[in-house]
Amino acid sequence: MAGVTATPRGWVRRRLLLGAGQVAAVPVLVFVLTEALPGDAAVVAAGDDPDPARIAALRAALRLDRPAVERFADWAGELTHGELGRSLVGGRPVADHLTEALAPTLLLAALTLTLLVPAAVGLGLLAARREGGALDRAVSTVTLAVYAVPEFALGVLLTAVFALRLGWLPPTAVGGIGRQPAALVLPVVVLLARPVCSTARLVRAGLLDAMAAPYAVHALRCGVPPNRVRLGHALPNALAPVVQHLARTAEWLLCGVIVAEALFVVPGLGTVLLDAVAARDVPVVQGLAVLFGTVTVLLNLAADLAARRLAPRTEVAV
Amino acid sequence: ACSAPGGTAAADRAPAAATPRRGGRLRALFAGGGADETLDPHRVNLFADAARAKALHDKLADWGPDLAAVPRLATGWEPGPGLDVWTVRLREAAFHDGRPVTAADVLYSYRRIADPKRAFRARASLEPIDLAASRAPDPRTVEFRLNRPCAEFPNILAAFGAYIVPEGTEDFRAPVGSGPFSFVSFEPGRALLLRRFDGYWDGAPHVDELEILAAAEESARANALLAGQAEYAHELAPATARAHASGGRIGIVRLRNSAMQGFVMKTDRPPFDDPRVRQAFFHLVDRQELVDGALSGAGEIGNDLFGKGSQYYPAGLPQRTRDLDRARALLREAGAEGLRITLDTSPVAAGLVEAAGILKDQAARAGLTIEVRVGSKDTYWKDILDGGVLASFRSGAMPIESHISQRLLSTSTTNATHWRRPDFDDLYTQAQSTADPVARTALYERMQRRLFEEGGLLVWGFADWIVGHAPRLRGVAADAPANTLDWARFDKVWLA
Amino acid sequence: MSGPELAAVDGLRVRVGARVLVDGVSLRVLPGRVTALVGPSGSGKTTTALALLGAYPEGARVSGTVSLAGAGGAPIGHVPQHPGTVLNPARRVGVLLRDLARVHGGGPEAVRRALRDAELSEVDGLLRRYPHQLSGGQQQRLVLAQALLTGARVIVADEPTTGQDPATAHRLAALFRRLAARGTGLLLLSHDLALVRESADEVVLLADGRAVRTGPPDEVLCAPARPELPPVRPALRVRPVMVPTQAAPVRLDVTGLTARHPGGAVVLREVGLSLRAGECLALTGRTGSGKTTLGRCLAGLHPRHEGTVLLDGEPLPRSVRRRGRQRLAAVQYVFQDARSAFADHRPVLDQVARAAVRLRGRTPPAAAAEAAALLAELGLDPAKAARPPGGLSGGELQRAALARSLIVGPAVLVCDEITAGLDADTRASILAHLADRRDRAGLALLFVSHDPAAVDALADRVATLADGRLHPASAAHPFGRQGAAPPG
Amino acid sequence: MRRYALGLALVAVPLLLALGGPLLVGGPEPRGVSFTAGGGHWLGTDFAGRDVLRQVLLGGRPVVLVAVAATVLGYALALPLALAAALTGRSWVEELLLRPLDVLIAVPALLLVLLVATAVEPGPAGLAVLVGVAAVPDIARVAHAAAVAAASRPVVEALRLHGESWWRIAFGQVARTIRRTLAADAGTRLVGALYLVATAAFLGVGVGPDTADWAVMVDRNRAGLFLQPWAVVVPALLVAGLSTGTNLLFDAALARPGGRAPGAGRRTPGAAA
Ligand SMILES: Nc1ncnc2c1ncn2[C@@H]1O[C@H](COP(=O)(O)OP(=O)(O)OP(=O)(O)O)[C@@H](O)[C@H]1O
Ligand SMILES: Nc1ncnc2c1ncn2[C@@H]1O[C@H](COP(=O)(O)OP(=O)(O)OP(=O)(O)O)[C@@H](O)[C@H]1O
Ligand SMILES: [Mg+2]
Ligand SMILES: [Mg+2]
Repeated sequence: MAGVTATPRGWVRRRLLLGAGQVAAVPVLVFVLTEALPGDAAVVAAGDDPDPARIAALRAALRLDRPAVERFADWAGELTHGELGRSLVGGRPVADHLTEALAPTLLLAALTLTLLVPAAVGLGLLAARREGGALDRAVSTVTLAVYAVPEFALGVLLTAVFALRLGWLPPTAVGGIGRQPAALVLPVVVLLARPVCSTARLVRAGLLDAMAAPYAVHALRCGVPPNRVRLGHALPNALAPVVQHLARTAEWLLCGVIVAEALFVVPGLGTVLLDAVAARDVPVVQGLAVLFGTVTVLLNLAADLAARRLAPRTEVAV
Repeated sequence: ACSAPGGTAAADRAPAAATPRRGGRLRALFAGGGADETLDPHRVNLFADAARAKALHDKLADWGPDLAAVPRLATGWEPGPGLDVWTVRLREAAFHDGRPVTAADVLYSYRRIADPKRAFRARASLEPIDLAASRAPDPRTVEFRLNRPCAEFPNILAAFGAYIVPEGTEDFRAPVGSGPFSFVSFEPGRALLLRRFDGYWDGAPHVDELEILAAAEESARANALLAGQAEYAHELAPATARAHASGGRIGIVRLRNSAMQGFVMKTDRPPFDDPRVRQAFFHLVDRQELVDGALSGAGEIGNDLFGKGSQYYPAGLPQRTRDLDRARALLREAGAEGLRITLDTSPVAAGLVEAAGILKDQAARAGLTIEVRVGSKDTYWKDILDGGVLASFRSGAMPIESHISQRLLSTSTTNATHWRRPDFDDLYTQAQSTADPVARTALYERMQRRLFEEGGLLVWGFADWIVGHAPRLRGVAADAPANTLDWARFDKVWLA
Repeated sequence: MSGPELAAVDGLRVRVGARVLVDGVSLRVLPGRVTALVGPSGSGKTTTALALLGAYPEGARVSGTVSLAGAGGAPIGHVPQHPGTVLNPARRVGVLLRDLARVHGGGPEAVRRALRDAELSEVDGLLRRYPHQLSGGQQQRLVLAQALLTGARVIVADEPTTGQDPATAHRLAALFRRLAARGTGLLLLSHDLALVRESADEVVLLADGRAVRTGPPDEVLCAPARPELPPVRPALRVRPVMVPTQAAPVRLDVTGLTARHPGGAVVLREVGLSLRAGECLALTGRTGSGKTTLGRCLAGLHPRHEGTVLLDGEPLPRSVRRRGRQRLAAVQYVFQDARSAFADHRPVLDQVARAAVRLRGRTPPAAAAEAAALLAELGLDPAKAARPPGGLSGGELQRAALARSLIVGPAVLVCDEITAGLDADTRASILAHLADRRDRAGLALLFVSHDPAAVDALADRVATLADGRLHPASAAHPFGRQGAAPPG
Repeated sequence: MRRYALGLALVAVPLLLALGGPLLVGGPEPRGVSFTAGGGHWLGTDFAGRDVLRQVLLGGRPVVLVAVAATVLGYALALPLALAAALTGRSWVEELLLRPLDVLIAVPALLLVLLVATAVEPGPAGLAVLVGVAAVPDIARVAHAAAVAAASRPVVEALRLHGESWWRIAFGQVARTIRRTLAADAGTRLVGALYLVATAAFLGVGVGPDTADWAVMVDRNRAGLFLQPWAVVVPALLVAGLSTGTNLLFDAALARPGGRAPGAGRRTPGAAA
């Protein structure tokens, strides 16, 4: 046997095991990177008053005067007890930070993804109807042009029109989403804009290949209606890369929508991350690293499972 | 010298302040500090922290528009003959829970700030006080003993972060203070909700509720204000102010002289150890171009001295203008023609990087090559304290005395220009032991002339701090540089 | 019996560039009748049939008329020559079938009936498998089942029995008759004259794109007409079967070979065989019995196996990846589905020549010349081979695939159903070529085939795969036509 | 040729500007007030009071160079990796190649660039490398997902059996089969690289935040969008033209001749040919 795992269940088990290793590797990597950054929490906390004595006192107070390895070991030791430690800056438990920021992030991500998939697939289908046709070119050009507009520019534009000029929507979620759920509309649209375009491009590319494949032609000949062939026969074959892209998008939505969060005042995980890195708040950064590591591993596993299902032939690769 | 004049700022307000209306919730937007924010008033760092702290708490004194101390919880102060013992009388005030504010609270608060283990920012300001020896002869009197004479002792009472909290307070999750508003709820990084404190000694606020909201992004603050999601937005960009100044949708208040903008030259390192090179730089900059380009025109030009508009500022000195011939001649004399210099900068505050780019172009006209190095904004101040030779610099408003003591003495802890001159130190010590204000003013002028001639700080401008507010929000003070008493003061404004 | 025609082609002419693929062919499909389209490889059968389906080669210029008036707008059932490519790799067999059933208004019962008709019902767990988990013959029958499910009144079956053992082929012939009896019109394209005789009502003989003769099978197939369709010449048997080859060294020695498919299904159990230089072992067995799997094991394409395979006494690495050039060249395999073994975008000739460049160190021009010569020897015009695979007929591709393996000068060659889609002439010339290699160069052949004539002509020994084990075939019934072999 | 027209037209302006722009400008001029229109500046002034037209002329080259270099580099690293993983039969090799990338993926790209760039302070070339490397896990995943199906086709087995070299199998067959997907991904990634550079610049790493660079301009001038839109609109249009045009050219180059899916042909041939 050439080491090819036979059963999907065995494969999933092994991937989960590997995943645990990866989740462990992420904080190590992040710790090394944050340590490599100039300055530490004491220096940052001192800000524009960098009195050396004060920095030293801060360092002692934050127990930053110990070697990096020791600090990491302490943190890891706490983690094994399910403790994520406390923030260096405010002293609050890291878990509080994460749970607070997770809610808006999850909400945004879930909304965006539920709209993203149908929109991207729909646009991709539309463009792939006739390659090089007027519709294809129109869809391609428009999506590409939208894709080239950075989030903040789009955000500023949409806010100016729909919130400030027309007054239909609140421009920000300042004070919390709970007060004004409509404030989610603009950030979701901004978050959607670019992934929709890139995903639709991938859908289109895969569909064009799949629709040209003999099995699609055969299905058409067997009298399967064209739309059904597109959706039921060609699409699954086009989806493997799309699913990977979606997983990456989901991950981006969960871990790093910094611009949209800032623009619309939705303090989610991206903001917490950026703040924590800026403040060299290592425990918070580490807590996020664990969270992101877990999210990534699970999402990637899901995507790989889906991709395997969509390209089942791979299991017999020589 | 006893109680400084000025009184409460209400007197200085515009006539529109005539008929305040009671009630309503005021939502104020600040650039927040994220999920790590705490309500510990001694830990203040950001403007948002300061705004929250001053709504909940009081200091013994605060700064007036000219950065002179104005009594707050203190009714007045009396120096001893050697200027090293000061007696401070407290006014009759109460905390939100009804307890009176006493001398014990004051001593507790100051000792907490000065605790070396905590490394609070205000600790350096309280350093002249010998807190172990200070005492409270009666509940309404505090007798401060100082380590050395200090004519500007009231500045200490107004220091950034020197708030008075009830004795024994350690938990600030639901803080109790003596400020105009009392605590209701707090979500770090998002919102702080406060209620009017009817027992406030300076008169209860007009608004029922105050909510301090956080929005880090400037455009978000502007948008929220424009759309009526807030009534007050702190720190708007000059471009935003210009775009909306005339629309009538929002009111724009420019707080002049709020931030000094400049460059620091290390006076002990080549090429800037040669005063002629420093002077050449003083002469080669076009200050208006810097104000226009880096501050979008929202500010005024500087004259290489800190604290324009504040007490002791030598307004009589001639305004420097660009003189390229003079600069070139000075460089030639110093043998520094065609020099290559690295300029450190960082996007740590608005305009810094832009100013660096402009200085680069301006220096090129004098034959100098400047290389701009953009550093990490998180550690910038520490990096330039001892590193490099030339760096962008900015500072919020503070009394000139504080500026000198913190940055320009041999013993100063944040002396970014490395300006260490024993004779200069002597002048400062002399000023601190001079009780006569006129003589002291003269001493300050001598120090500043010296800096004007050969100091290491090139002050090219003073940025306006731009505050936006809803048209129905009235009574926002216009002549209050950031961090002074009337800045971000919400007990005297009202919703029409 | 014959009503109004269901479909008709009239004066069809298909040209690509200067080449005329089909030249004035007319035929009609009548209800209740099986029309067979026969002719040598490359004579235009597939092109004609595809025209009926509305598909033409790329860049073709077409004239003539195709009328489907009688089909009533229903789809035409199609069993293409290369079934592997028309099965969606991402969908399970069950889904593929149920989907069609739903479109055409049938339920699970219809699926079951179609499977039974297409001789597929015995394969266990079939509905949950993916197409690539089926053998070549099973794929072909699956496509046939799809065609049945459409309820089409016209079915075009292009070489529907190439992958089937004689017993199954026989039952399929019966199926075609049954279908015809229900009023369906069939167009059958085949080289299998036995099948044609068994099932066709009318035969159209094509040669070089022209219909040279039309009529009932007995007339058309027996009349001596050009081109002839002679039976395999006995002259091919260069040596008497009994000549002992004991003297020749053992090339390939397989012991205890057990092969599995993912999921653990054991296909081969403890198979052992040995092949001497200059020896040909024919391998037969019911469709799905594991012949291809065995061939792929030897070729290193199915590493999921245990047991030892010795080449000249040395163990052969299980995976093709770990075989050096020499060993790759020594053991070659000719794919059952020639179409999918060629890259779409490159000329077939280049792909054949490339094998010689890689495995025999020839310079590209020398390899190209050699490839052209070899193809010509196998009866394939090198000019045709200069096209990408899409431009070749099924039989032409099969020969190109054989050439691609022969050009590297293998010591052991596994041929997987290489004669199935060929007319008798071509088949004869290929067999002659292989026999020649066997005798002159000592080529050891493992000849997987359902074709008794070919086996007769070439093999020294015959073995049958059944139940995952290798049985020496009885001389009398090597193919188990009477159903002696267990179902596959 | 006609199908290339739109793409070419869109790509021509930004490319010509990027190539020729720097030749058309003189030395730096004194600055005006930021975000003003008119006053001798055709496109007004930018956030630092500079002439926008001049910045536009100067700003194309770095965009094109850095973004293209980063994308090309990302692909040069990721594609062999993805193909190797797809082509290896051993699942542990596949895991060995791909799983470490998941660790990188878990660190958001911007953060990665931020962290590394702050630690090592790269120049423009270094930044291109960094942005390219940051994109590797993403590209590798998409390419791998597309490649596994292509790599398990019988034709790949046949190529192996006939001793074809790994490179030819990987690039000549597998990559070629999935070229559309790769092109679709690469085309959009270009834009991503571009704005990652810009965002990094704004956060103080890589190129200076006042560099003449279209992407940086879009980012830095947004504060003045309502005072002086050209400083944002013109570079944004150029970037959009560049990316849209490139992608449309890809599309046109990969389009099947005739531009129709096979099988969609006419059912009944006309009488004439
Ligand atoms: N990837 C796979 N997974 C599971 N089962 C498979 C797979 N491939 C083939 N099989 C099964 O293994 C058996 C042997 O298949 P193989 O292709 O070797 O048959 P064969 O003898 O060559 O048949 P044919 O004459 O139809 O070509 C068949 O029953 C087939 O369904
Ligand atoms: N696109 C094309 N361009 C040029 N010639 C082609 C093209 N497609 C097929 N041909 C040629 O047309 C001829 C007829 O091909 P066709 O597939 O119809 O043959 P066939 O009768 O089905 O043969 P087989 O029995 O081998 O399947 C072949 O010689 C083939 O090489
Ligand atoms: Mg054919
Ligand atoms: Mg087989």
